Amino acid sequence: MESDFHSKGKDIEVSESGAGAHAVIMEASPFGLQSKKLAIWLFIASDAVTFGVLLFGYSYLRLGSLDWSYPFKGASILNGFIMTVILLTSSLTMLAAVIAAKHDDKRRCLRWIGFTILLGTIFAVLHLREWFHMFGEGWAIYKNPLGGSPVFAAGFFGITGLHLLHVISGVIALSILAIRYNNGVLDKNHVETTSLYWHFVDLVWMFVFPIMYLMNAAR
Amino acid sequence: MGKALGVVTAVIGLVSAYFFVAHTWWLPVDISTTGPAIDRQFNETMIEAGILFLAAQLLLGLFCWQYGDKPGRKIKHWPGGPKPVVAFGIIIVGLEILALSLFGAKAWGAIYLTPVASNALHIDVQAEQFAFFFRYPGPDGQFGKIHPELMSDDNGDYFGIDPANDVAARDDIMVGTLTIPVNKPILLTLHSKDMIHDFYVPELRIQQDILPGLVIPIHFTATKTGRWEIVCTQLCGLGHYSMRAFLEVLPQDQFDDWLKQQSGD
Amino acid sequence: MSSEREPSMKLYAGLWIVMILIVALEVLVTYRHMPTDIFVGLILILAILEAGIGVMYFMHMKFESPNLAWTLVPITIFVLVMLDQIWPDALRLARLSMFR
Amino acid sequence: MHDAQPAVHHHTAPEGFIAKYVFSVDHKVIGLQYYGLALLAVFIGMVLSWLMRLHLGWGSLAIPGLHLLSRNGAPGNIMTPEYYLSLMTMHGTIMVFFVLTNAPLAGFGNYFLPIQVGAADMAFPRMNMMSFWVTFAAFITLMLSFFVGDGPPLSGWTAYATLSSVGGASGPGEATGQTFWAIAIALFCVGQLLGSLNFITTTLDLRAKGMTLARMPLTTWAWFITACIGLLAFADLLPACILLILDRSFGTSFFNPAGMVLNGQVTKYSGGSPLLWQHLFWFFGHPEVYIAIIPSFGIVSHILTVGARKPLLGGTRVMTGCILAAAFLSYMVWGHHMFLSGLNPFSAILFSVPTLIITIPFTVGVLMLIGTVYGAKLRFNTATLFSLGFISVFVSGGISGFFLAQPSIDIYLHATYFVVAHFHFVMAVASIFGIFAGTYFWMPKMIGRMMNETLGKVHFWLTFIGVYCIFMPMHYLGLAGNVRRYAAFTDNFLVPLIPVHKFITVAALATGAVQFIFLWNLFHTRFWGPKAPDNPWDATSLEWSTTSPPPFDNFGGRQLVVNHDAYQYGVEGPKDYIMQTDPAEAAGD
Repeated sequence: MESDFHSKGKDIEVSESGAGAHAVIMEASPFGLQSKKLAIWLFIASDAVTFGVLLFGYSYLRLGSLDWSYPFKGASILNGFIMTVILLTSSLTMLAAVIAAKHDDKRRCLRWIGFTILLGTIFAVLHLREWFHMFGEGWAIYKNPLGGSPVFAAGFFGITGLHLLHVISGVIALSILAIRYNNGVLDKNHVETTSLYWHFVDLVWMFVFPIMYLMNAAR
Repeated sequence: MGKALGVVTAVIGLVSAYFFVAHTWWLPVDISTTGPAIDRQFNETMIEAGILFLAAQLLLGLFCWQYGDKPGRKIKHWPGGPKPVVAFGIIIVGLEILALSLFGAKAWGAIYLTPVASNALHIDVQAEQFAFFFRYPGPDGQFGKIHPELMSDDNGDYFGIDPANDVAARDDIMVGTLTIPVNKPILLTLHSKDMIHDFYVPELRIQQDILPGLVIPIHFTATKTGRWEIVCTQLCGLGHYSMRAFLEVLPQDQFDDWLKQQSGD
Repeated sequence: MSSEREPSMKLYAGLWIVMILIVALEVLVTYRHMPTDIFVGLILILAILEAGIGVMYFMHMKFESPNLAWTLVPITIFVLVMLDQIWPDALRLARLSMFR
Repeated sequence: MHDAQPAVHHHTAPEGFIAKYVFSVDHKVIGLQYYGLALLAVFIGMVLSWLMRLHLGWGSLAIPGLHLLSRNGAPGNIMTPEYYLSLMTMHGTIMVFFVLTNAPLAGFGNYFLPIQVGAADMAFPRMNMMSFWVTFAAFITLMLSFFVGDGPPLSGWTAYATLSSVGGASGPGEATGQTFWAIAIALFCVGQLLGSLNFITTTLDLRAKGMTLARMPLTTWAWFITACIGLLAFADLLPACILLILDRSFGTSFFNPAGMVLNGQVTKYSGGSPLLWQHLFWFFGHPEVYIAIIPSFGIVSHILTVGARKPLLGGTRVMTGCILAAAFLSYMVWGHHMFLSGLNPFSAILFSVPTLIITIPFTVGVLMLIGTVYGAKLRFNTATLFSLGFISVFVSGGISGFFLAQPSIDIYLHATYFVVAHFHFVMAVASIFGIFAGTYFWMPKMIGRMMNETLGKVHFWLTFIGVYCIFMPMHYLGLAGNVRRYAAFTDNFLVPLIPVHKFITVAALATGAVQFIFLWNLFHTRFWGPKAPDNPWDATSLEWSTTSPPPFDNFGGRQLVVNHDAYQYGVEGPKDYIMQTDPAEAAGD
């Protein structure tokens, strides 16, 4: 978001810009991160709490419910597994993009970002397909066709929905990044910070998949 | 200015304390077996907290009085520096906390962590916007099952029991006043029809939220006969302030008559 | 920054395979019939392990200043651990339910 | 994004009214905007409390124009119970969120945190602007609920399910008003999260040379720690609000159990629990209390040293330690709001112990403040008076915590006026005193004109005595078992207490009226006040080493080097203090 004039957290000369620019000496940042990277980390921490709270609340109700239903057949689990693999792979391609950016290899970086966007989109599509399949079976955010507690439906669509929202906004962010990085508005550091967000989306799924899918598998 | 602030602070402290000491407004009479422990706990806390309160206010007042900005006077630092003060704070408050939480836990446990006596009289309580209803098992000692879909205030089936098909429900007694015998352990099972309500009898030193979907047990023993108010203390809608019932504590024999007469008609 | 100590693509690929294997293991565990508590514990441990790899390597936390790891992670975990105090209540929910 | 330059880059103020004062990225303007918003909110909230008090004192009193405020209605301008409850809800929500969180943290914090660390602006000026406008949108949304459907919600600022989660069936105001409430609070969370990100990053990354963490003023420390609390606390309320909206608008049942009967038929809800909302809400709610009080604590300790002309007893280290300890403990104790809510009795004890432990850091903190007053050369200007008043009210409020922290005593006092007295003293009044102190202390810097001390002192004395007249009697009401959130007192054991309520009402009206002196003082100062010198209070921290008001980049492009901590008072020499920017040899430091 901001240019990284105090990126190394030690004394830095700020280039001429605006009126009366001058040498600015800053106190070292205890983290030695650029501000925007630190901000992304802080955002990730708070977003982690947000998802944590949702998962806790869902588990709270599940622990307290007497009529829980285990809806997921093998097909859904397989689908979920594939989605997980895709998301993991997208993280890998994103890493490749970051490394390419570090070596200022714009073309390779953009190619890898492209792959990441593609994988993210596939994930979203698979996810929505799963959803509409469930809608077809009579599921809705407020109702459970199996007659068990509707809290499962609410939790599933609520939490995966919020995650899907993160994925989609991530895809959009990556697209903007690609364009702006291409015409030189954004630099390699933006690639890195955006990758942090993307990995976090992946990270959340690592908990959503076992808690939302595996723990509800029809065994 | 400083002297004025000193005086005002001290006066405020003393006046506030006076009304606590003089018991101008105080807890009502206690009519339960678990109440005395709570009252003792309350009084102990009041003494300890009161001392801290007065000490702080008076000290602050004194310092404000003394240490105005007089030309030529040098500032004085606290003798011994911060360490003793920190230690003092930690130790004094720490000890107080230790004492309070130990005894407090005992008083709390006496109500919530002790099993109910086997001979306790079991009464079922239903709260709704904006009234309490009480149900006695009747001669068979069995409560009828609750069917939410049958609940209706029009035909007086506040608990949604089904006398037609449910034998246990036929002799259930449903009333709007909680009538109990004195000196007999009482077990209440609280449940709500719609909102969160609360069962509060100041004289019993009993307060417990009533949640929809849950059956919350609470037990007590009344030690004085008389008529007291049961009020709702959990915001439950526009009629919250008017939601109340009465607690009628009778001698055992009168209670038996009352019960007989209730199951009669 | 940390670019000098940047791990190679090879390492990433290796970790990527490891993480996929962990997920596969989770799925496998799901269909082994075992007591629920063990199942839940196991699957959560695996998830946390996987997330740990993600944070430490994919998100480079291992290669940033240790201050970051030693402030952000403990505080976040602290908050979530504190939230664990809702469980005794959740168990009560089932025990006192109107419809049991 | 790309053109949002880091703080030190832009030295040219933006042109045009809009860019300067409305959608400004300048942290000083944003700080003033937050302060103004809080000021507006606090007077709205105060008027609401007046109406409530009037109704409690004289139930059948007709108040002209009452019907305008809410569709819940006031036939013949006489307040109905649901109207009372909706006023109570709005009063609580406005005060807690838009005053106690906005003014001391977002208002003063935005204005002075960057200056006190020697930065030219926040780390992310754009984000800063966004956080204000999101908060503003939240405020508008909340205000709209006065005018929608059947008026504002009546479920209190805690919006307990199931009253809040089943929609219109549970009572007037719960149809649309509650939804607006939930959306407003969700928006507010977003705004605060953005703000917290900014505060933390700025504090860590934009400190001038020599401004080590140890040398930061206590205000900066307080804002920084509060931002850390907020970052994780609001991240908890946000999903809670989302779940509430899902329950209300999409028929889910996170907070609604099975077998509820509304209007004679069984609801379709199943599987939820109203306790979940209480858990989620209070898990945010208790940290929120500290978000409200800790900034004021920092402000007061900062101002008191200036007024006392001597360093804080124990210095920055002890006070910061206390605040940090409280910050951590604030996440461990939320259950003490729920002792009687059907919580597991064992966890009640589990929660009560850390709750009692919290009194330790705060006691130490207060002792440090009192110890600072000892042997001081107190300059009794209004700011100092309010700081001293803060100590008094904070003690009065904190002491009653000893009672409420114990489940056994809480059985009797829970949901009585004792609780109302407790949190009004310790959170509301104390925090407001901090805000007042900050206002009288910093206004010269913020608008470049000195406030009128005489009016200020009158304001202090009447307020100080007034708040005690309002809230001290509430303790006594609590002892007598007076239940809170009652629109009228009809129970036999409450009727005798009505005279006390009348007294409180009179006191509240008077104290409220006094606040208009403050408002006039502020207004008068803004336009006709005498020009303020750069450092009117002989204070040391960085904001006093620049002009009043500061230039667009805060220090006119000066290169700052900090050589001292912020509390070098009572030193030998021509002047009894050392500015943080004074040359190192000025003291043995």
